[in-house]
Amino acid sequence: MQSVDGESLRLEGLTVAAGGFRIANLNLEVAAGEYFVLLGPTGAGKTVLLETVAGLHRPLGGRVWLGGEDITAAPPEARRIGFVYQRQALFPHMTVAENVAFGLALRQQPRWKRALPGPGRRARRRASRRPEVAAMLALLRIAHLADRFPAHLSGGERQRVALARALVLRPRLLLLDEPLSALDPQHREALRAELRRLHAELGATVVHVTHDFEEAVALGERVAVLHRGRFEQVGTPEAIFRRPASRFVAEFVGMRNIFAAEAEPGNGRTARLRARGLIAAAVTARRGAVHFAVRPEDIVLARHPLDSSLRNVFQGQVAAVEQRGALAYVTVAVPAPEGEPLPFVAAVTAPSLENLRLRPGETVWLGFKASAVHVF
Amino acid sequence: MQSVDGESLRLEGLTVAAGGFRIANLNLEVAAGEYFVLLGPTGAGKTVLLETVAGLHRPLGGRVWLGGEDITAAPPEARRIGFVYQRQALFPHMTVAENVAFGLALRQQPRWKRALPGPGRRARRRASRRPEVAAMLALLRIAHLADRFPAHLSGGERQRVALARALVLRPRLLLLDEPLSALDPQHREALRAELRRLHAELGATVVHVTHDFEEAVALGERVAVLHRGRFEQVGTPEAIFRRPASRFVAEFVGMRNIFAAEAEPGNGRTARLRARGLIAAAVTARRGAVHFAVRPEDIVLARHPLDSSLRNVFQGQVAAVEQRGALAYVTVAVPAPEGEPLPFVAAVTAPSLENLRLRPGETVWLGFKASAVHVF
Amino acid sequence: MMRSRRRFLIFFAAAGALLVAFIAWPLLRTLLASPPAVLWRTWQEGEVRAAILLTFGASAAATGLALLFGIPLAYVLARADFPGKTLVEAVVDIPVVVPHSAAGIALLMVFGRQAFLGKAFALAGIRFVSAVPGIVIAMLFVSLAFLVNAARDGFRAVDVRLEAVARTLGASPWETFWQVTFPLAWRSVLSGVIMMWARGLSEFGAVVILAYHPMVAPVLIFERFESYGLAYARPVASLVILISLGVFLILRWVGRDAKR
Amino acid sequence: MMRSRRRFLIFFAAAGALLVAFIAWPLLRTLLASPPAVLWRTWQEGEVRAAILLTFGASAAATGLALLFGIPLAYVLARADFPGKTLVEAVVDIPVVVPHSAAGIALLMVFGRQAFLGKAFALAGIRFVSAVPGIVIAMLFVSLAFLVNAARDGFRAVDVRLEAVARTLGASPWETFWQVTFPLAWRSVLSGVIMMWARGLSEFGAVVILAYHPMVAPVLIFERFESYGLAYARPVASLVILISLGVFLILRWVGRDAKR
Repeated sequence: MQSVDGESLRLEGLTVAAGGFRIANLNLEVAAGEYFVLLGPTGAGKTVLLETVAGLHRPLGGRVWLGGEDITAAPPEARRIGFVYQRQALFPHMTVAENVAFGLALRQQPRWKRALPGPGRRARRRASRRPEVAAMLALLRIAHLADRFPAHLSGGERQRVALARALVLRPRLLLLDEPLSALDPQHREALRAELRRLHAELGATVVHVTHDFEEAVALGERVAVLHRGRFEQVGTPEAIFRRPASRFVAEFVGMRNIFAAEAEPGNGRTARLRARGLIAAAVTARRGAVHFAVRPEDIVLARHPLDSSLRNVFQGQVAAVEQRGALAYVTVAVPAPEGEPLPFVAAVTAPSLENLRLRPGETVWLGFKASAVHVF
Repeated sequence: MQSVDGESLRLEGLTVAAGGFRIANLNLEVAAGEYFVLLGPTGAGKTVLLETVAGLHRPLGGRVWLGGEDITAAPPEARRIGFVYQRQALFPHMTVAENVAFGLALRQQPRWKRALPGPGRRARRRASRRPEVAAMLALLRIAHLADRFPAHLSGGERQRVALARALVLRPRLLLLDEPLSALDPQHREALRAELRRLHAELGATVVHVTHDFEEAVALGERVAVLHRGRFEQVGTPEAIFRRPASRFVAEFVGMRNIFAAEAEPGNGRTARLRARGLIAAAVTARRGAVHFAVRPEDIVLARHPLDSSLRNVFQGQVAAVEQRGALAYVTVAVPAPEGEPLPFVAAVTAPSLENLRLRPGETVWLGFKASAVHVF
Repeated sequence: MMRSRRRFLIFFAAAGALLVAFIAWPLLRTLLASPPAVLWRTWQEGEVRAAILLTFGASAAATGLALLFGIPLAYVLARADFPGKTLVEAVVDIPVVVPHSAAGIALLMVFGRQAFLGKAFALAGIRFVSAVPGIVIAMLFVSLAFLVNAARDGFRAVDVRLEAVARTLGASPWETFWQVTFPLAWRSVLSGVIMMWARGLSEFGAVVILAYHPMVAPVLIFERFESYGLAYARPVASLVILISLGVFLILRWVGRDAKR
Repeated sequence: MMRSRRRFLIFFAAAGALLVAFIAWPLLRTLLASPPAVLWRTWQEGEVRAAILLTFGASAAATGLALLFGIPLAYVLARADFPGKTLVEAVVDIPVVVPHSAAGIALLMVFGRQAFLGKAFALAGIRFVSAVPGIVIAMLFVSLAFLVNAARDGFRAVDVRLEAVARTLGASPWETFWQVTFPLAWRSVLSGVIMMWARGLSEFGAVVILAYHPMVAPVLIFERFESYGLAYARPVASLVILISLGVFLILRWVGRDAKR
């Protein structure tokens, strides 16, 4: 299989208004060959942004650069940008192979012929037997579906066809608009693995839009969090997961233990965070009114006082235990000197839950490292 | 708040065909006050089953018993069974309070008046000011939405209204058809907690249909897995999660390490499972050709040989690491004497992944208890 | 939208504009040919006013009959599956394609003085030929499909699950229909009512065969055109077109809300 | 379905059955009144055959014109948003509510011998009054909305995202239209074509004003009825209804597939 030669993408002060969404003055750089994930809640304007990059909306302002070329005014058919929608974007009147051959067939015909209905179909049939099509179908493991019509495919198979159709033209950039959201969990996982493999094998530049943080972590080399038409944070998934830049990002990525506190100087690089009189140690230079957060899986639970390598150790009562598949979330109410107890949520695996025999009302110790406390 | 007095449900040889689904000869007992979850993939006929219990389809055969009364032939309006659909089942031409008051208003009017459009509306308005309605709105924390129309509510708020509308009539049985599936993750979690609380406070009998195993574990006292119109397994979520009765159930609940093996007698209650020459110990009486499975979170990983309390300890190479939110899934290829290596997937938390510094190609030890091996 | 697409749409729009002009021009020309004073004088003529009021009344009567029998039919077509349903739907639509004068002949075969139903109704004192009931059934025959189809689509658009939920909340089928289904579909029904009424107003071919007299407005226009020529028919045509446009505007306004 | 609901539906169905009988009975009665031999003899009459073929031809010509200009209009209405769009959609629908004889008068005001367009076309040798072109434009005027609306709905049902994807795969707007949009909407277009053609066949009021001669079939039925009475008009009516039903069956068959 030939590689795809992904090119870099740069958005400069992009301003778009379409379909009720407004994106103002957006800047972004995606490196050639990078897998970039755009993360945001439904209604953040992610689709409009992708469609603008593909040339389907005219921006009100700003420029779009692809591999050093200004493509702001180019029509979509001249951009060589692949696009995969969330669903229902296969041509229902063509077989799988003809769908994949659609772009190739267009390129082969003289211009005057391409504008008529009849010859287009014949050219598509001819193109559907070309080796690139077969190779692309094989690469996406859908060779056995070549002669089926989209109506008879599962959601996962359809997305593979949509990917093949875009990739066979060796796009300079591949845009994926929630490609996994409409699939059921089994297919989603398989196609996610497929996307990772394809990106590694082909070296395409990918911009993938999703509202699912897990997807972003699993796929993205870098992630941008889009909220109300602007980027709240851009960075590696790890950085966003560990050090969210705002309360919105923290909640969106599933942080649970978010508390308001007063940050006071501690010893060395640490600060003392005072939340309702309870004092926690954290590594931060921030002072004054802050929020702090601890990921549930960074909190250790024990039936006996924990050893001293953890800087933050508290005693509390188990308030609730919630099983969620492989993990259990244990809520521990830690009494605070001033006001209501602080509810900390800790994630433990099923075996630990069994060993610790945690039940509501029991007293436990919980601890977390100062470096696991995120202040924002 | 008055309690709801849930009654028991019994299905006896129920056979239904509707909407392209066929359910044949189904038997089921749900105890009074139980929270029962029906789990199955999309297209398993779950909705048709619920609609038949509610009286909306006529069964071809079998009987439906509610609290000792045979209701097979009763029309739906005489059953006092509450029904909450996945979405879009609020009356769009009524306010939230009027929706909730719909059933109460009907009960108040003489029969001849109920069949006319005008008086119905007036009775609904009057009923919407009754204390039961206010109490139910308060119980579901939607009192502030009383005068809004459904079009202006979020998905989670709509489901709360639908629940209130069903519960205010104090149903003998509450049927929930994928009530959380159409919600985004934040609302889903909140409403799940709400359902648990309502069930505990009101004591209703609930049959809740879902395709999401996590939901089943979080809510169900008992779970039935429906596949191709019949129950594959009925039991506690724990039992289904730990001891799936079939390969379908195992895959559906997310088991990953499923291998074919030959079971031979071991010492005591254990068996020796031989998979491509590799031998694992398990607690089972089964012999001959079997499958066995180990949950990823029951597998322990280490950089050094593990201590001897684990019966199954193997050495292998890390083949892949996949981050998925709070957990990382590490695939370890364990060389087998006969044939290809066996790929075991282990789940570890993010901090452990960091501590173990696992990267593809490195050698690790993995271990699991004989009691964690599930044979079927 | 990129430039290439805009150019494409403008090319298409130019072709379409010709068609729009083809419809709008004759109507405007006719309206403008008769100044308000002439229209007012025409309206003052007893014959004209009687014809217009008769047209309105007969069409309203036809619509009323269609409401009574057509709403149940529409609901059954929207909700029930039964053998022959396709046939019934087809029968409702047939009058659209039957030439209007042939439809008049067909009605005459059944409701004429010598025909079975005609004689039966005559016993009750109802005559169809050259009488108002004939106008009403001619209008009913040609315009029924508009009401039934609009109501059927309106009922179909109401989620069956809303009816199911209403049942579980204690409503009988009849109560469910009046408290849930009809209130949600009534704008479609209303839009069908106005459409049917307007279509009834405009009918000429079937009416002229069954009942030349008493004259409805379209027959009056034809009569004046045939007897005295264009100049004499034009003010009546202008007046009738003006009224049709008024009805039409109401129709659009109602239909628009129905789509929301 | 539970019993209470079944009873409810049966009650409704009974009301609806009356309406269905009201339409079906006159049509069947007319068809059965003329045995095949009579129909065949009627077809043999030169005047009848000429009228029927003229009706078919003129309606086909009107449909052809509508295709040429109406398809672009339908696509623009389905896809573009522009100021005045509501007005354009309204103009297309107006002829449905304008009384047919008034529509004939309106067309005469523009295409008549003394009118501006009438004179302009006369220079090119095209006459409208009492000539085939007049029949064609009368049919076009009253039946255009059927084709434009069906095509517009067909285009609207094609997901815009399919067009967007085709663009990203290298297709120009024109290529996208012919290779994606039109192939997906063509059944709706075809259904509109047949509907419009059938509606054109059935037109009487507008045609009779613009061109009594040469006679189309609906005018011939009227002429014979007025001049010689029911018995003489009936065989022609039977024949025309039979042909209409044939056209109608084709229409249903095509339309049914379009819904899939």
